[in-house]
Amino acid sequence: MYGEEASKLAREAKRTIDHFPPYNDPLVRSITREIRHLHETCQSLIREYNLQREQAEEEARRRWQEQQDQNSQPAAASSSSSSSATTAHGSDRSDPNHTTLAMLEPITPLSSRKQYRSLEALTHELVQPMTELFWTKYMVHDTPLQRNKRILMAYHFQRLEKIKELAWAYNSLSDSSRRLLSPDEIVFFQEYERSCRNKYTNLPEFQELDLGLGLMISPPKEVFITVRVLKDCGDIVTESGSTLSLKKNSEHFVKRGDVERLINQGYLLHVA
Amino acid sequence: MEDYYDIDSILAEDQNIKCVFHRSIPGLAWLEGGQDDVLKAGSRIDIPFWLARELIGHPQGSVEMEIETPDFYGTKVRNGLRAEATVVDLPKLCPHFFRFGAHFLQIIEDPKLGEVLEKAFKDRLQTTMDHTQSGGMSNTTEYLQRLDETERELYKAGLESSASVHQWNQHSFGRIRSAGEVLLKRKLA
Amino acid sequence: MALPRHLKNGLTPLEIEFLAENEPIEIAAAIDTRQDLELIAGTLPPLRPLQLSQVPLWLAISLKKKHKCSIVPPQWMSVESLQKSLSDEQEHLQFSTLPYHYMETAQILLENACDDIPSPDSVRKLLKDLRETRQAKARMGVAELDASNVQMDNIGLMEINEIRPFFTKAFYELQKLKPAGQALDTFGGSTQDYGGFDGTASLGSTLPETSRFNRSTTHGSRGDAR
Amino acid sequence: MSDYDDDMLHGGFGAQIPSVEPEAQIDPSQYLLHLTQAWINERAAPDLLQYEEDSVTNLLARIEEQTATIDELDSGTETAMIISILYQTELERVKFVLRSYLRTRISKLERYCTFILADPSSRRRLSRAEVAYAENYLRATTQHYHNSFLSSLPPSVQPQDLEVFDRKLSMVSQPPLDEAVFFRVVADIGDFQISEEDTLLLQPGQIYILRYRTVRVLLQRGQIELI
Repeated sequence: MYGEEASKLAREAKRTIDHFPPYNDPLVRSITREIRHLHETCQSLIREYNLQREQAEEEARRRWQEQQDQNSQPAAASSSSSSSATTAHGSDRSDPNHTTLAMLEPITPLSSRKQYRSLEALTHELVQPMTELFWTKYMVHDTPLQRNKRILMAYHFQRLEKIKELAWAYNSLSDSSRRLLSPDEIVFFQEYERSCRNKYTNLPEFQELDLGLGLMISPPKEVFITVRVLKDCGDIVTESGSTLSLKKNSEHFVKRGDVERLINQGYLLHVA
Repeated sequence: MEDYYDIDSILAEDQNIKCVFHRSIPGLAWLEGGQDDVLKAGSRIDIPFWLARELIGHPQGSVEMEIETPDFYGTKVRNGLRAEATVVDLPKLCPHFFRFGAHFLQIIEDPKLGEVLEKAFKDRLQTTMDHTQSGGMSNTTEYLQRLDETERELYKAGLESSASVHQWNQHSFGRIRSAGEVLLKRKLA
Repeated sequence: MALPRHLKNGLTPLEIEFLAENEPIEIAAAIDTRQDLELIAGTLPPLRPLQLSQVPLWLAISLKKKHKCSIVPPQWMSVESLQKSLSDEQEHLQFSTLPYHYMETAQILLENACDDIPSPDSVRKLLKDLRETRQAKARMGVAELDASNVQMDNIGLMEINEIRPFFTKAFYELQKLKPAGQALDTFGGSTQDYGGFDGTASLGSTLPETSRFNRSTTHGSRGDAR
Repeated sequence: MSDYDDDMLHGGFGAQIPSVEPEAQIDPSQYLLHLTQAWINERAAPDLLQYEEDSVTNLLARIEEQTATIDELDSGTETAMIISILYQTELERVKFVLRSYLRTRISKLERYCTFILADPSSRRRLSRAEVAYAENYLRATTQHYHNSFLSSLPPSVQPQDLEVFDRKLSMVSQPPLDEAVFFRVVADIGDFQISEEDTLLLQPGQIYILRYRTVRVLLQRGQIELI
């Protein structure tokens, strides 16, 4: 059955909704391969159907002509029949890059409404069964194609959500996160930081706000807090312009805004 | 209302159902795992719901077919749900029992089924809600095993919010945490 | 994403506490500011020693931590008042009238200004009982949950937050189980068009109208309950 | 400081900060109250609400003024020190509301980006900086899907804005307006039609859970607050 690989990917996405697994390149590739195969099949089904239908329409016209010849005025009908044949393929609307269904312009009205309907009925009788078969076979291949694409989109969408969360939480990708991303995702991360996040958070009017403050958009409690240094940070310059020397294991009573990012990154521990 | 990127919706459609085509179709025997070319008229075949839905609903006309209501929405299950919805083990019947039901109801006309599903869902809500507030109680896990995917998501959401209020009540907030801690916490939840 | 996932289910308890801290409370200052306090939220008159002033809760707590004020607990937090609320709560089906931010305010005061609260242990106990009674009521609301409406007057914000994700998700799923006839239009009635199909894979639109096949669109049998 | 575009500069509000006196007609406290409620509404609503340009602009200006005031405060005495801490505490609180408000909007903007840009009434609710953000974001994601796998598929399968299958499932996500919201009535609304059969008598102080689509109009008129 088609679509099985895609189901596998969907289940993986569901299973890993709360963590960040590495990009599943082999599965993505095998699903895209299946899409190409299904598309090929659909294209050949269309070609086959167009051919069959042209033949059926030709056949219908031939039978109808015979019927006309046997009836009263054979000469009057023949000229209009040839003019309808030339417009039958509607080539002006077909796209040269793709195989398309033959387009049928309305058949030129004939003098007698009764005669016209009988040609249409004849055509319908011959074309209808093959159309039913065609659509069934076509949908059996096009549906998994569309579904495969949907699952690929949903899979990549879910990953983008997580990548964006990283981009707002950290200023750069750590090596461990980098290993989980595909090369295209790394490009996206950088592009997102540069042309979306930073452009917005660096707007001059937002300067005071520190919009890109990592995950720390929790409400402020105290302006001054006590922190313990877990990893040496060297000297930092505070908002007010003074220098603070953050040596490992030292404790400081500092302004929350000055150290929030360092806490977020695990350099400092918020003690009280 | 359905979202293109909704993984749960995608997975709920991945349920096989039984179909019968009214005409033989050359070239599709593989649908029933057959070696021949022609899928014979009248064969009862298993196909995924996501495919059946497009075949039966196709506006340009495709081969006539019939879709069977799956056993897990059959009389026995309906009666069970009507009698005591909370004891029915849904994942054993169909992992996405309710979500699939919502999809299935879009292609068949069966108002009774709609009623049964809606009522069962409501009947079970209260019990599920109660369990979110008593996380860790002994009878909890047994009940949770009987939840379908939608109910599981509900339970998870309810548990998370009630746990966060509980945590707040215990004064365990107020300290800034590192991003690593936050991510780690979420994994454990 | 710009907002971490844990912030997507409504407000967090800390955010609700933050909102409660905007509520006014009475304090007796132990400081003479000698000047107006020109806050962004508005100007407060000078604080004078032993004079009662109305200030936002956050400001009261900040002063309290520096021993620069004592806090006058609100009337509803007295033992008598809470006892009455509790008996109301137990007698009636509706939520009793407590302030919207009662849980948060009480917790902040008990934590930071315990010495200003008469018999804090009784207050704590009463609050706990109240909370449990009300919690049970809030959960009962689920039974009434339908695709129309549920009324929950006097429920506190923290209490809402506790049940919100479950309620809203359940409400949404219930709608999906409604028969198609009751399905709702997509976006205020105006259907948006984003281009639709193109190319051959989507040959629905490249085909002539179905009338060409002179065939109605009803086909396939609609399954019935068995 | 050098990597913003012209469009972002003009899209901002900094240039448009009105030079009105602080006391001019609008009570300054209203802006903070108003934006705080707007922030809660934004967090609770499934769709993106109107950008509160006046409140944001005014509060940004107030933040700047207050920062200057704090710098000038003489912190020699204990009392002065305490006043300074109170001012700084409030300043952090105001910044928090603004920050969370803006980021909540960005997060929804990203989620329904294509729809919001294409739907005129949604697009009108954005600030100019948000429009620029959305356009850049759409470009980045479209490129990403293309590079990751769509480029290896036949051209007719590549588009990212189609409706698929016969049931018109759109690749363009729309805000789920049928989600339920909790809200509090703040005006005397009277009888309000919630469905073909039902009306509700909506009075100040009541709290309800209802379908967002039904009450959206009340939110726009400021007659209810989401919670």
